Amino acid sequence: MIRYEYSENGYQGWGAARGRFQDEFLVRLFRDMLRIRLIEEEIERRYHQDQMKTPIHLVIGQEATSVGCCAALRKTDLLYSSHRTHGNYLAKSGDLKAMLCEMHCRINGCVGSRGGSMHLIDKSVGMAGTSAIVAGAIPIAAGSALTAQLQGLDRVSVVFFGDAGTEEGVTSESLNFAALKKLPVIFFCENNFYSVQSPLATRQPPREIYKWAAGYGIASVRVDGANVLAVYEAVREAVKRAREGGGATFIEAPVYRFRAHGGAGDDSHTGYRDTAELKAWEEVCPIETYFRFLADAGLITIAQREHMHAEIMLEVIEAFDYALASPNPEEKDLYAHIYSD
Amino acid sequence: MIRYEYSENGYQGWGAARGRFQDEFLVRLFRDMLRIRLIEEEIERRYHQDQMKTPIHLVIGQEATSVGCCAALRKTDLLYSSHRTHGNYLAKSGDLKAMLCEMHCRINGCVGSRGGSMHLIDKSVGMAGTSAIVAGAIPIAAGSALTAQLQGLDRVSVVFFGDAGTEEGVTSESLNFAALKKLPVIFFCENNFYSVQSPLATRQPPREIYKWAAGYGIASVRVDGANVLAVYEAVREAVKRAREGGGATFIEAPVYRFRAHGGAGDDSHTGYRDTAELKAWEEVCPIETYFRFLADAGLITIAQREHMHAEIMLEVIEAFDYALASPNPEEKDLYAHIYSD
Amino acid sequence: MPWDEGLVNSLVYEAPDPGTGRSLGYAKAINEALDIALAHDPGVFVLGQGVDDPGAMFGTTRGLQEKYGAARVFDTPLSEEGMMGVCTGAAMNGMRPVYMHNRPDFILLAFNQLVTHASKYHYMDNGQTTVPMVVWAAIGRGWGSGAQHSQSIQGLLLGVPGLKIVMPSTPYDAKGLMLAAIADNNPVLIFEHRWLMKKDGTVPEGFYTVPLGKGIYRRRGSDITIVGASHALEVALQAANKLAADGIESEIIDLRTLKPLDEQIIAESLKKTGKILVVDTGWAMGGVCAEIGCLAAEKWFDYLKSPVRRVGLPDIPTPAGYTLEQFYYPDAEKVAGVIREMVKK
Amino acid sequence: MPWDEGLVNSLVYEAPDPGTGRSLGYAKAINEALDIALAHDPGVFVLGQGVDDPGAMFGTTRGLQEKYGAARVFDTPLSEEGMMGVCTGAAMNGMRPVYMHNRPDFILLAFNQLVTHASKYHYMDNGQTTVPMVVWAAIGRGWGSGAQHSQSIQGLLLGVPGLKIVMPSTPYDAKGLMLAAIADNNPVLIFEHRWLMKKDGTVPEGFYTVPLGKGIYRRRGSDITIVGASHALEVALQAANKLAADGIESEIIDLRTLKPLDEQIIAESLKKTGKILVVDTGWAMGGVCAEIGCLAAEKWFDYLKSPVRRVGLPDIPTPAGYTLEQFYYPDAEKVAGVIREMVKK
Ligand SMILES: Cc1ncc(C[n+]2csc(CCOP(=O)(O)OP(=O)(O)O)c2C)c(N)n1
Ligand SMILES: Cc1ncc(C[n+]2csc(CCOP(=O)(O)OP(=O)(O)O)c2C)c(N)n1
Ligand SMILES: [Mg+2]
Ligand SMILES: [Mg+2]
Repeated sequence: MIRYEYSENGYQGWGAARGRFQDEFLVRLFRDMLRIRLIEEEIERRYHQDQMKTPIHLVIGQEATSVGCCAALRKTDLLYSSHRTHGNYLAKSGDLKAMLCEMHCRINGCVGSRGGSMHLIDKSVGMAGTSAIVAGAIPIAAGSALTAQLQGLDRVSVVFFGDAGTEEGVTSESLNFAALKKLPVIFFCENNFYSVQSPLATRQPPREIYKWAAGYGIASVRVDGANVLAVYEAVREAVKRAREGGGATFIEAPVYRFRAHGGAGDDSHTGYRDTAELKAWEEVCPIETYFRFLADAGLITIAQREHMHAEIMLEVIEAFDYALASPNPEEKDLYAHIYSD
Repeated sequence: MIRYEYSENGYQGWGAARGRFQDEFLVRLFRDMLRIRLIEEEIERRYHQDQMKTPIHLVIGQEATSVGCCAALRKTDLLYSSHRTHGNYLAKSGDLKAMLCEMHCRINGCVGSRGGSMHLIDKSVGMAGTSAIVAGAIPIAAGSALTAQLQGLDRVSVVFFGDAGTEEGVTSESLNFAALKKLPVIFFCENNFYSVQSPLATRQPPREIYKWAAGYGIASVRVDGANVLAVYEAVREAVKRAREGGGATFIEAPVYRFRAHGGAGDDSHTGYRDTAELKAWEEVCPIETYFRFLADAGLITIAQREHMHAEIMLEVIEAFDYALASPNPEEKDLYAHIYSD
Repeated sequence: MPWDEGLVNSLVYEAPDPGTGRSLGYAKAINEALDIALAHDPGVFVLGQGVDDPGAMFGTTRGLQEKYGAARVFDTPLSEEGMMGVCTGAAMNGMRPVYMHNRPDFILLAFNQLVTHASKYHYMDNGQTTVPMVVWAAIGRGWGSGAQHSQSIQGLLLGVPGLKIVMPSTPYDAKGLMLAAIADNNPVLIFEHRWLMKKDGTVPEGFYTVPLGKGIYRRRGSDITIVGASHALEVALQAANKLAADGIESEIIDLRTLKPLDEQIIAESLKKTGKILVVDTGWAMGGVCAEIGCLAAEKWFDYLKSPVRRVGLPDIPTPAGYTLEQFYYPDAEKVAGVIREMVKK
Repeated sequence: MPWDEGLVNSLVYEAPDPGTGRSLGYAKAINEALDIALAHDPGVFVLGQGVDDPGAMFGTTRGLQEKYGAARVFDTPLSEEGMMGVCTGAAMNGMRPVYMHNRPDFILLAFNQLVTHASKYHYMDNGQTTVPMVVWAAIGRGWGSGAQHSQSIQGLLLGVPGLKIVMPSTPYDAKGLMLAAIADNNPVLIFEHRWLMKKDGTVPEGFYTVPLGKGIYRRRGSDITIVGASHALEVALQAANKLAADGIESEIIDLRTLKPLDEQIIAESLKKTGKILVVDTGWAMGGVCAEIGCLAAEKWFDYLKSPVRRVGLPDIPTPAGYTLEQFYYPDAEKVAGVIREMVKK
């Protein structure tokens, strides 16, 4: 039984996009999504080797949200994230080697092996903070936005979270405060219909999340999370609103994760969701649908894609090699940064 | 400057009420409101004597909500309350002597001098629990409603809270859960526009509270909190819905407290609200407007009111005398009920 | 997903639960307790994130929804504070909720309802209300749990009046303490440890309880008294068994319940050994170790022959990485070292 | 509204802050600290329920909004967890929020942000982030505060790595510690006590700080060491002054900061007296008393001549009624009794 359906139109009607955007930009979005996919597939492939002693929450199937969003941000804009960090980190130009070192518990990991995959942070590119606690980063992003407002910066803060994140009381508190102060913040909800293995219907009454958010008196939209251009456009508008003093925006993007909540591989066989549901969503894979769109528009060929693929894999393998060759922490490293001076 | 205005029509259009309700019932509502007012005025009068060593949060001006609501409830229905308990307790038929003993810190207080005025509880009449923490009783009432549902009882649980209660995340969580499970619970929000001395506008964006609550997918209405019949009707409908399995209702009732947030007397002179605002609301005093309505309908005379007044004052003075003559706790009393066997 | 599994399996439990009879896994023992309680008392219900999913909360809730229905065994929204309040309200009205959490860290979201409401109503309304509820959580460790998924919070709650705190360490206790906790008329916290979840032990069939507030000797000896609970005790036992080869005989007390505390058993042992080491899965500072260490110096000062010692976590957030974890968590070697020092004195 | 006022005024402070110079009220001293910090550093902002209302948080925030504007001094929605997160996010980005609470009880709503976020980011991201924020609250007592409006929660937080905890007891310290806390690059909790709010004392004008982590002798003596902070110290001082008439000379250490703790000053005094009494405004069990009591038995066992003692609150929720409160809270008489017993031993 398919419980949650894709209800959008893919790239139908997006033909005009080619004129609106530069070709390079359109191709870059594809490459960015493909890169995330390939990195995650490689992580997945190697995960059973137990060299990466860290939980993983793959975004395979959800690449368009991170890429579409970050394409609309400046490097100085700040991105906050949840447990599902990989896509956010990579799309915000986080360093791949530092990420893989972190996942391999190496001292030169992006947070020195203190955080693991749920804490991929790289402040130099605006990947500003994550939380392993559902909704934990949401008020923090509001505080980040308050800072920009108090300091008169035109910086935007964005926070990613899942559908379950909307059930935590602190999310309501954050929406209320953001609306009250007209904060330059974007609440980006990736609604993948599940929290671990719990379907939305066991956690929320029938209602549309973005409409609920609108009840706080902020702009709130739903956008096709499988369509990188739609995401880009929605975020661009929200960013414009934020920079112009128009306040917060809530974005709900229906997406689907192709893998288990955590770890490698799919777990649909355990029965909490129907494999047919997964299959249906794989049909609207954000990478493949976009590839077809680009190919139809004559912007990319299969050969070009293959070349791109090889190029990325080279980078990925090198990064893995680098991580595996990197040193482990020593005992003294445990004692650094307990307090800040 | 009048920041918050009364925007309802009083008893205009309620002429037909006389046919719908029994005369006695209509007069009893008046007497119940008057009784609360007189009790509170006596508390206020005596407060400076410092015999009542307990915070007080008077409901003077807000009597119609408690009385109208409780008139629509059965004794077995459960009422949960906040710091502002007096009206709830009295309207739910809580014992006056036990209340005054509690406020005088006597051992025969309704909770044995452990709770003071913020914890007026009398389970024998369904005054089931309070919290001194804003919104603290809201999820508890949801749990109470869940119990009725699990036990197949047609009991309704009601929880009172203020406008600020809607800002706490747990309120959102409770609304979500109540909607999800279709719980027989009524969320009764007395919106008096202030939290202590903070106006609504510094705490919430411009939006209507009951519309926000509707975003959770439950029935949500606004009702004139100065009109006891309107409150009664709204609660009656909500009770019906709850008993019939139709789930939760949110009721927003705009009201105005004629006194300071806590303690005796008004504090408008400190400047957080305009005395003109208070004056304007005193014009639509729930007791006086209803008295005029009843008098116009020929259901009560000034002489009858005076008699009623005297009767109540007799009860009140006796109850105060009783409280003052009651014994204080002893040291051993401190040690009872630390754990339940 | 290896998530902890590897480490769990690599632990060797050298001291299985004593007694003969049926051997059962730890999680299954809890599952049995819940099953019995649900069958026994219609007021019992079980809730928590994923209690009805294929993972079934480490297997502790497996099959319960099928057997008792979705009204009595149900998944929850991600709303810890709200659900803690719902449990409180249900308990105040005669139900016996068992609220399950994957990690104690998530209970921190619900401290207002737990600390300021559930634990206080009974006292606050002069005994009119009782709040019989169980809040269960499994302490996380390893595989990158890190600072936000590994916290042992029993120390934070120890001082809160009205609460009871239980930390089992064997399948036998896990079942018997769960049944005792459900039967208790007060809010009872049960902190499990992930690394015990695969332990096997003797578990009687049917209903039995292990009384709250009573410790038990896990090892007899006269050189030193070691006091603790849950996985910390497992480590201490390993250390003690090692040292037995050197002729050091440790007496080990499994407290089972941290609050109320079985002072009598500690006093009895300390009188004999004159030395006390307190171990805990939480931070050594300000928590369980501190309380029991202070108690020894306060009530049994005359028994003490050498300084009180504690082995818990250092005053540092938990690092996520594997190597750093090895430096962070005290192991049997470390505990053995402390015992050696103490016995020498 | 008498709410506490009567009791506050009835307290006689026999030991005013030493030193000469301007005398100032406690709340006004805090007000000055905030004023100086706001003037000094544009990153500082002050928020909390009612900081801009006529009550002005006991007067501590009076006039600040007028002076620094509504952007930097502002009232908040009733959303403690959310606002704690907002403060954390602002602090992570270079601001220095000062988040004021009427009562510590309300901080329990925000434990997830405080304990699992604010205190951990600096460590968790390897020092990339600092979280310089101050969370201030005044402990309630009396006039029916009761179980939900009187909690001293320092004991619950003592074990949490990454936090600092400050409890001033004089106007001088209230100002100097506030300025030090704001200047500190870590999350710092300041727990005040309502009954100190009307105390007067010597307070220098302008900017100065009292260093975090350093205790101070409030009284010198050689019979016993009394350790504590805030209002508990006030009570201990009264007891000590009473006993001086009988020739009992107590040494009293005001810790000022509970975390990090000034172990040196305790050790120094204990070496001399051999006896230690720990006092706290919170529950005696599992909190500040337990930690320091345990520390004494662990690190300074050889100095100890008699059992460690603690005077805090009993393991009972706070009753609201006046008479019950008299039995609940330890007074100078009670503390004097304990000192007498200890000195006799
Ligand atoms: C407060 C809290 N409760 C429970 C968890 C355990 N948990 C981790 S991820 C997760 C699922 C969250 O679902 P959602 O927010 O929809 O994000 P998704 O994983 O689907 O991307 C849960 C329940 C947690 N991390 N924090
Ligand atoms: C969580 C929490 N924060 C702050 C307070 C302090 N406080 C007590 S009553 C009150 C006002 C609440 O306003 P509202 O909910 O509108 O109720 P009203 O007093 O207006 O009836 C506040 C802030 C509290 N009791 N609990
Ligand atoms: Mg999800
Ligand atoms: Mg209000």
